[in-house]
Amino acid sequence: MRQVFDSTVERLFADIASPAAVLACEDGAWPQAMWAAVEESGFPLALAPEALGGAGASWADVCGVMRLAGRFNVPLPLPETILANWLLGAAGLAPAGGPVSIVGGGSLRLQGSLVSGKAPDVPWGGTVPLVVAVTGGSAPMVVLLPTEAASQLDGANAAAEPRTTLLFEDVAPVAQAPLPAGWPADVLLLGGALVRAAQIAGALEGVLAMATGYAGERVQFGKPIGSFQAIQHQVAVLAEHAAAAVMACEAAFAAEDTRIVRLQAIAAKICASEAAGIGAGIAHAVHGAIGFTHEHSLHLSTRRLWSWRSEFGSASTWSQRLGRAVCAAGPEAFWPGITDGRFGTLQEQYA
Amino acid sequence: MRQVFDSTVERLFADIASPAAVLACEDGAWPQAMWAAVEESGFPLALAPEALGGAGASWADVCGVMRLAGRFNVPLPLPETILANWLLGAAGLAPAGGPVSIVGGGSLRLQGSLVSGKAPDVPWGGTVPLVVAVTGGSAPMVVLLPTEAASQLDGANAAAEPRTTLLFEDVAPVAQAPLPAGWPADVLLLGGALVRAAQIAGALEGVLAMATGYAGERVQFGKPIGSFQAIQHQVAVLAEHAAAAVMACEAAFAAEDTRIVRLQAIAAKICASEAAGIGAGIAHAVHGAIGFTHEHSLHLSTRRLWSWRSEFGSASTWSQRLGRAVCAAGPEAFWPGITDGRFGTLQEQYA
Amino acid sequence: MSIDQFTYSPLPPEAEAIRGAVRGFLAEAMADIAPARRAESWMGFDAAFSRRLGERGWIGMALPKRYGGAEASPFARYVVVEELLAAGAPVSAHWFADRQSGPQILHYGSDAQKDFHLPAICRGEQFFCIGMSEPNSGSDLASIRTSARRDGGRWIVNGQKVWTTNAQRSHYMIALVRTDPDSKRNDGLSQFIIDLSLPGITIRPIKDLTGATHFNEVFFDDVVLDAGALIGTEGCGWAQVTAELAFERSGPERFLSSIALLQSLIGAVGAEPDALQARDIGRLAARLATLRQMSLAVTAHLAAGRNPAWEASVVKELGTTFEQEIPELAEALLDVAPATRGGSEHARVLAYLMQEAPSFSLRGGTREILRGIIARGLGMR
Amino acid sequence: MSIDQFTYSPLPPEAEAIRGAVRGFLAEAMADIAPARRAESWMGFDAAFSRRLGERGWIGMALPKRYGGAEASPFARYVVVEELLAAGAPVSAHWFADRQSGPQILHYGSDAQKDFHLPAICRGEQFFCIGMSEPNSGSDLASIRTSARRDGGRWIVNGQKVWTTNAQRSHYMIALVRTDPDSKRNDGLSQFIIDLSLPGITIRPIKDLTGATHFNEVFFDDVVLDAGALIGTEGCGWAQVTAELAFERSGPERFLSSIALLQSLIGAVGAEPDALQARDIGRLAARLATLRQMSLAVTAHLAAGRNPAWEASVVKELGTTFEQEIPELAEALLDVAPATRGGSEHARVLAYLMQEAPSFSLRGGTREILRGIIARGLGMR
Repeated sequence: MRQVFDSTVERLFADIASPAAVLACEDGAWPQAMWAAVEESGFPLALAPEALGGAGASWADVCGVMRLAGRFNVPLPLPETILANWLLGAAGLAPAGGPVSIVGGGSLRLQGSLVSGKAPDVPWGGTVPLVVAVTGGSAPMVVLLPTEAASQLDGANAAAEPRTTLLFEDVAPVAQAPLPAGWPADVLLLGGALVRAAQIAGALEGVLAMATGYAGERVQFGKPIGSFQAIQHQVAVLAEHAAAAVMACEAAFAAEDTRIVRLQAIAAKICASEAAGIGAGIAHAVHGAIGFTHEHSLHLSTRRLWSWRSEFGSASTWSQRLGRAVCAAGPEAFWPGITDGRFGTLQEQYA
Repeated sequence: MRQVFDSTVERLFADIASPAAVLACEDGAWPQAMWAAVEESGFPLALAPEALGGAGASWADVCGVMRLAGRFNVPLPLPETILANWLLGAAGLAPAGGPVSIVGGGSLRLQGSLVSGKAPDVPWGGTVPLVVAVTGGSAPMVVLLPTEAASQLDGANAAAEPRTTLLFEDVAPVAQAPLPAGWPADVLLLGGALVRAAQIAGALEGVLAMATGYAGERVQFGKPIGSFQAIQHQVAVLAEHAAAAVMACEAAFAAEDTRIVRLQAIAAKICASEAAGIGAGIAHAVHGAIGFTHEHSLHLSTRRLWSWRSEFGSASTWSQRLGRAVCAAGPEAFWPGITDGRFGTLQEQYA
Repeated sequence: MSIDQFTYSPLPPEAEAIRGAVRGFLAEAMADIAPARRAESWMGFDAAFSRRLGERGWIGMALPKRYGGAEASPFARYVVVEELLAAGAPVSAHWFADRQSGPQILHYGSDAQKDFHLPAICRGEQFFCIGMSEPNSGSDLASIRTSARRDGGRWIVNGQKVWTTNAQRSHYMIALVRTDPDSKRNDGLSQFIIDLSLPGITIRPIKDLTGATHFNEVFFDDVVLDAGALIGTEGCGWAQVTAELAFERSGPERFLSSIALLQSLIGAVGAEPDALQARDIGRLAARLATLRQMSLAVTAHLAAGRNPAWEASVVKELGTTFEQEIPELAEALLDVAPATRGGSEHARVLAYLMQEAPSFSLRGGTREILRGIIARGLGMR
Repeated sequence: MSIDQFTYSPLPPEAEAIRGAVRGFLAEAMADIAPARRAESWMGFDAAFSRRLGERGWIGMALPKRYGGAEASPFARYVVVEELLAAGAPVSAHWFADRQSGPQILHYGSDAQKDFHLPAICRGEQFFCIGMSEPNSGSDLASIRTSARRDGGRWIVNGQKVWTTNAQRSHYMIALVRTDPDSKRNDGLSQFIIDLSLPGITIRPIKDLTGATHFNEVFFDDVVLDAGALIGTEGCGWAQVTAELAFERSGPERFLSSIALLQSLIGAVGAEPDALQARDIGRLAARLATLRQMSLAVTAHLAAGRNPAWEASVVKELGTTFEQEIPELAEALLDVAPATRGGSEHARVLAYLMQEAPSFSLRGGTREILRGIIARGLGMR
């Protein structure tokens, strides 16, 4: 399924997400036609169970979709929608029609049958009609919430992608179901980290291609700058980190069922986020002044790299969580933890 | 005085501290003749007051002495002795004859007229007859302690310089006096950090000279490796950090009186320690396999860099102390703190 | 070239004495300026603000009194400049005139040029830009092709400059152009003071990735200059330009570009940092204190009439690294994503400087150029 | 060359199945070995230990059964090797035979060579070293000058190798030498299996900066070799050497060299790390997990008969960076100075690996060489 998915979305994104089209979305307007094309492709329902009208695909199948969404800077909450519909399906709920976003953090709680609390920086939270969240407390629930019922604080990340803070006060969910037994309450944070890691990996493939291409064309001191050892070595480092991000994501998406392997997902966000900063810096250094202009499309990728690395937990945040688990497990458990893909108790391993 | 000092010690060290002589000390034997030459020079008493038989010099006068001690890998507790005699003098005590070391940390306490506690990793603590320490508690005292009265745990740093842990139990000091009013109890830790920073700066000058020289001689792929951009840029980075270490030390030693300006001393240890790791790594990368051999003298400097950066507080330790002071002072106080050379209250500024 | 050139060079008391007045002025004049605006550092443009500084005698301070200067030492200017930068004052309008054009006109200019330009510069009324880069000569200035051709007593300029900061808001450009069409590389270049209101000049702002317009393309189409527009000696433009590089590369603007973010980070972290936050903030404070001493050491060499070009390159390289590290560390120390709309003030300062930071190692000599200079100064080639 | 080549390549169950037995063996065999000794990683030499591994079938595992191998997959060997390295087992004696010489003899060797060497390698009784570098050809192997001259049916070898790991403790060297005296650069090189007990060979150990002797100088003075000492094709030595580079550059030994320090650091930090310790240790764990996946991806390409030399260079470059970072981070995370005498076990492991770390980016292709390969693979030149 992977290859079919990849070639389909690559054609789709190449068609609808040109640099000009991406740039046009930076004023915050919702690209309805672009979304309609994506919706028609069926990918928003990729991970929803077949029994509920989805494609029943696995995370491994959609790794390429996420990477390509990053590579083409697709200005849509497609990764969020795939993730939201996956969790709805896992909880036995029907997928939502249209774009759905996710709440990765904050403090939503269910009191009686109503949800209250703050959902900070929700991707396209001011545009999508619905968001999926997991409520806090001892019996976490998967809830589908209408955004029109929330007070909204407008915002945008460094790439001008909408990030809206939603304030819910006694809002009735459109649908709700208990979080599957054994799943952690931070499943949407972890899932968000996983898809952002893949988008970063895709964006890095893009900037690597741009840097390599530019270094071969741009002439300084009478020869292409790509023939200077200092430029070659910088591009090599960019390639190394892009490769690490790709590998970490591929491993994280590779679980055989539809669950997320926690260590791999965390490692993916850490490695990808670190690669994002290194890669964006090198890409700009190689491109020089031209890459710093609004006209050149390099910044469509680098501004996303600078944003995505911080979203759904930065490299530091996840590293600290992982580091605490590693230290708590102790030195003897370290290497077995690496080979087994887990630290600590089994319950913490999956999302 | 600075220039006279510098040229005198440079001749002295060039004479007594050849690479072979330095290497010969690595088995732990005390180089009595080498020390005798240093003692004859009078430098051990440089900072002791003239009234007490010292040279009455200032910290600024001995910056070059410390740097040169680092540059020549002098295998003697000369910086320690200068520092010890400085503190003895400041407390109104006569300087000690012969080599004296210092206790930068640990838990020494004075009960009645006897000292007990642990003095970890004292430089040449198993060789020198005396060490200077500041005891803990509400009335810190400068004490001169006989090492023969302590139990000794042998040790050595990465450069095989002796670092002996001394355990005192009810030992009577040879001399004692209250720490001057307003001086912090960690004055020997700070002073130790300051002299190690200068030694690091000196060692970095040495490895920079070696790396530059080697890059000009060694031929690979038909030309000197110094003509490769990747080598040039690495040596440039080494030079930048060596320059920063030199500058930070020069500023830290520049107080007009014999006191130590706290922010500058801390900054010197932080910048020098960071430069030590970067510089040692680059020097080895430039030298390749030959620099990794016991025969080549590069390691005399790099093994000291790897040791000295950790002694008397690592870059992390001092950075954390400084960072806590900066944050406690708040953002408005930050820039004035940089220009005034202090954060927090006046009492903390000097040692 | 030796790292021993970094000797301790404290600010003399008479320079230090100015600091209080500058801080007092800034506390009042900057009271209503938000951190996100201060983050623009020396790219912030405010002509009225520059005139206010001019009134106080803080532009062209080192110039002779007869031209409106204060004949102050470079250290006095240093104090003023570092206080302006630390506060995030909008100094861009007069920046290049104060730093480069004024001193250059004093050094190489004719009496007429001095009389005409210097007093207006000191008043904060004449703004300059520097025309160096061209489309095919970014770091490779020796490949400049914009030409000035003699035509009787006049010069006819044709060609194009690019990445010219502030051209659209400046009165004059000091441009490096080729006056000998047969010359190669560094030879045959000369400098001209070009009135940007002349016919034949087209200035086209270039939007940067944040949407701001600091850079410009400047086109010269048969622009006619008087003989008096040449500054210095015909054919010596390269030497004149390189002589000022130490001034351009060693100032506090080479390590204070991200200071607004560092300050806002300290505030966002709060009074009780964790071990990671304390370590990295303390490390940055130590490095800043040291960079400032290095910059002052170069200033002392300049004040003594030496040309510490090598030392200045060291300062800029380390300073740029410091400036570029700050957004990276700010990202690492708090779980705050950069924000271009909404979010906290800190998130917006973070977004602005994260996006601007790549330019720090492009302007004033790229990292590659500077490391090459440093290596050659050490005898490598 | 594309980063897309890093596809997920899990260990097959039959390879994973070996892990338990290896861990069980190591728990017993390594019980008394101190951390400071484990820190030697694949430089630790213990001939008896190697024979014990040979008895268990864990050397030359991928070789045919008729030569004493197990015809196991590269993945099975991977599991054994990574467990040995993670435990800090002293594998140096058989290391080069297992990794390079055995496979090369299988691939290029004559029947006689195979029959003679391979079973002894598998038993852990024949130790090999690799003769590549020469005094004037460190990274520049094409400038090799050690020569083998035909003399009737024999070869006469003269010259010198240097930096040859384990030569003083090995039975054979596979050496790259020049067989065509008129050839230049990469042409005219051939490989020989040289019995190190032959007359005319002098081996002189080189002490490294820690005082250990892993490297050697090896001198050849009219050493007479049988015709049967040539391995592979005369004049094709360069191609034979480069074909194995992917094996040499992608294994777990390229990122596990500092694992003993990372483990001892975790222990020294304790169960409740502060924010800085947690961040850096977590980051290292994430990177290690990812490097291992990258290394496995290269192993999958090798298992499929491809030559992933580019991908292997990426693994080695990132892996070396990781290995070299660990001593630096260990220094930063705890206020523990490295100790060569006294101090804690952790302080001694720290001292050992801090001093050894510079060699990680020298052996197996320097950083400069590898980055050049990576850049060229991306189409830059």
